[in-house]
Amino acid sequence: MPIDKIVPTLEAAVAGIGDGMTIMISGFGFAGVPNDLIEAVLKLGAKDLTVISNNAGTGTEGLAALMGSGRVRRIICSYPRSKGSDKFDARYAAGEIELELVPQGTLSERMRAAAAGIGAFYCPTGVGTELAAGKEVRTIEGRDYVLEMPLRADVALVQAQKADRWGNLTYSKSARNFGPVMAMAADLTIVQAKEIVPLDAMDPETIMTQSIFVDRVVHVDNDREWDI
Amino acid sequence: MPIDKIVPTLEAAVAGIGDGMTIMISGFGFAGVPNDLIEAVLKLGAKDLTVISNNAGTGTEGLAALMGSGRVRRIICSYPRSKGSDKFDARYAAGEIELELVPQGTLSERMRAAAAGIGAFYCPTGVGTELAAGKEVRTIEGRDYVLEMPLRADVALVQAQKADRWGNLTYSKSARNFGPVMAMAADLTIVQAKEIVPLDAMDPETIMTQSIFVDRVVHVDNDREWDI
Amino acid sequence: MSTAMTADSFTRLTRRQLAWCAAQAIPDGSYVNLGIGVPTLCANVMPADREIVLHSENGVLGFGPAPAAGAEDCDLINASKEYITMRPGGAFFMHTDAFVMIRGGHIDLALLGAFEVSGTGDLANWTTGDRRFPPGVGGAMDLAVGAKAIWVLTEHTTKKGEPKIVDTCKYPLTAAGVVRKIFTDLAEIDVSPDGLVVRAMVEGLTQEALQAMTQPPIRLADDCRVMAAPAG
Amino acid sequence: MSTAMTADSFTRLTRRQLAWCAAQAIPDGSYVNLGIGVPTLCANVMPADREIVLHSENGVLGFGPAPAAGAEDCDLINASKEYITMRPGGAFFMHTDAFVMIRGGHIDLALLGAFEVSGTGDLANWTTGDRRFPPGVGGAMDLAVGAKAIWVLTEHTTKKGEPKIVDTCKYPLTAAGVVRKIFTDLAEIDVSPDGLVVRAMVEGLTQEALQAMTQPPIRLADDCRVMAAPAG
Repeated sequence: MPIDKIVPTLEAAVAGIGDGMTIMISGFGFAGVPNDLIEAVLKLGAKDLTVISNNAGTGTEGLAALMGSGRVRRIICSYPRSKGSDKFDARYAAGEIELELVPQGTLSERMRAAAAGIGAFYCPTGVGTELAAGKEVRTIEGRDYVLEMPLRADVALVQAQKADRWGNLTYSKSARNFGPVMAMAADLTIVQAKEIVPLDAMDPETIMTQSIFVDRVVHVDNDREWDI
Repeated sequence: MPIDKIVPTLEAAVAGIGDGMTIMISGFGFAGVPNDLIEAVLKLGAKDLTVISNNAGTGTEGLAALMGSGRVRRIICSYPRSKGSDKFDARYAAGEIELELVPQGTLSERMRAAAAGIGAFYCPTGVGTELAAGKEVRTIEGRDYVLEMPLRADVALVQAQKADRWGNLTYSKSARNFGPVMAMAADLTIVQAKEIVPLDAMDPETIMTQSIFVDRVVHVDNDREWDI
Repeated sequence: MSTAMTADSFTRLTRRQLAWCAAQAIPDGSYVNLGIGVPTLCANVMPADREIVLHSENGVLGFGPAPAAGAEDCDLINASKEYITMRPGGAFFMHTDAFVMIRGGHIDLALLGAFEVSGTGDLANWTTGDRRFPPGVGGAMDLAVGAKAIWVLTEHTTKKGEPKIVDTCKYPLTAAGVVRKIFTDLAEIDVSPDGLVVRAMVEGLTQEALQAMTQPPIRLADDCRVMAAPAG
Repeated sequence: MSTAMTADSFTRLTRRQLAWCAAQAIPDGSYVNLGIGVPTLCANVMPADREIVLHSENGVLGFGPAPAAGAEDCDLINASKEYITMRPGGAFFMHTDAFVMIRGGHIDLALLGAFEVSGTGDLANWTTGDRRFPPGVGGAMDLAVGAKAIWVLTEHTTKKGEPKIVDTCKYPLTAAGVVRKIFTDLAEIDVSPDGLVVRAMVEGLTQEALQAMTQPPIRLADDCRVMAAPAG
């Protein structure tokens, strides 16, 4: 039977996302954020979520709407506060969202460790700072490192440029950012792609996320202007 | 001044490779082996080398010639013996080459750790086997891992398909194999490329080794039949 | 069942037939790594009505059978260094990423060769311990700990006729307790918590004869089938 | 040199001029990361006669200046989430690989903003410790430990006129002892093992006046230059 990971609707794409889950959300700033999938998760009503994303959203829609919804218990990110991150800022100030701040490179490396079956790794970033407080420190060849643990998720929501029915993906410019590593680090990887292409349309040399990492693909190509 | 990493000759490409150095050599089986660069290293006469490569060469030329030359003190690899690996086999049987056998995934992950500034990592591969003998074992969330150290090199010899003057690279099919990770893990990365293309010829979306990892590029496009 | 067995009362499968039997057992839609040796032959005998995505640790996903003579591409090989072809949907990537797939638990099934397999699924397939010859581990240990399931494809006995399915591996282990199923040129055997269960045997082979070539106790599944494959 | 200094005896550089001064000091052929804030402005004022490859932690190498109005691409931004353009030779890659470049020591130079810098090169640029506002670290700590050299680009004093170059950082550190050079809107200062050495100052500024705005002792280089940049 042909492998077909393409689902017809956003609703079908996010089916099964439930209370208490950990969700990775791709994007850096406004580039590469799967806004339609986030909105579908909001409609689904799942709550008590842990979100792993580099930022915490700006404006009133997409990631910001999720942050403001009261459904996110905790966010793991590197840079939550930006101009316009009012939704998150308010919840944070009110003590309604727990924040785990992780250096950006450590954040992506922890995801990769989860994806690659690495049990833990020694990382030079943050040694001696507040962000490494309480972490095991080890000196290796004269340099200090902190022990960092893998970061996995139940679900990854990823925005891509092109996808085929196996789930092979390409991205657009700096919208690639966290997409590939999140796709690898989650149990269930859900993709919104601007274009669906035939299985033989992608050059095997230039696929950036291989089909093995992708579970569901939904086609989203609207001209909607998001307030993000 | 324009950045120009292209050197005119194989001799110029390998200049400076000296006695006692550790050299990574790309390739898996006969695919992606930088035979011309290896030959240039042989002509250069550097000795007491440590070679890091997945295999130990077959036939009489390329990697096999290097193994048979008496200039290699030690090889770090996953699969030295194949049909036709007589040059290595003889040196090994005579006790003239030291072998560090590393599982293939651990080999490439150790290179990546060196490239990525990771101090060490806990790896599930090989736990309880002879290849993990003497290594630190740690139980993380109920699973055992062995501590693996980064693997770097003084020099990487890499075979690529296309290169530009900045050193951006693409590869051909399964000849990519260890090329990208070795290019990242060595202090001096030397590339033999089948095609040299203008700086604006490569699609920025599909460059597989970014110029930051490459030091020298030499154009090698001969029809030579190697005995490998 | 106490009739004397003669050497020619059954016929061993060829390597290609053994590969065929294993290939037909792979679930539709799986991502499957083919290890060095007999496993790589599976790519040539995959069931036509299923879409199974083949993985090779040298950075290839979605490959197909061997090319026609004359159509070989030196840059396109599998883990056994044999020429392959690509199917639509396939992809190339670097070695490190191939092992992210393996070690990270993304591969549904790995088919591996073996020197020995124990009745509890221990696998020995990287060295005989003979110090005159260099050992080679390749990706075997990574696959053994990383793939969601491990099947072994091997001749049932050594060239000397000794069992390769043993009580305790005498060769150094690749990994302990990882093998779930064994395909040999004589039988298909599940490694279950209750011991070895024969799911299929070649025509004319008896349990007694198979047991004589197998160290740990075996029992036949209630629905034990005849193991057969197209000639070739 | 004891003449009274008046507030208008010198003119602070604009942010763009500060970026320009730093950009002119970057060695030809360098791979340079531009951090959030003033550093990202450098891309617009790079010296035309040098080939310098700019890196952004969101997966971009070899970018150029901001696009012309109307030519912005939502998928093409820098670490400050500002629109950029690409130069020939540029490349895109995933975040993890951007930090392989950073943490692995492949970046020659990182230009970073700062809340505070100490006389020994300690850097504080990720949190003021005010618990009402969420802190943001971004890639600052990775760059601080990974880049081969760190330069800081910052206003010389806070909005309240207090020194940002201090004896001891009162804000939580990003990393200790990593800053090699400081470009401010008043001066270019080397962080040397012997203390802070002023390499250049804006026209009309005196050592005394600069010292009054700088906590650790400063001394002028023998060849201390006038720090100037094109208007704008």
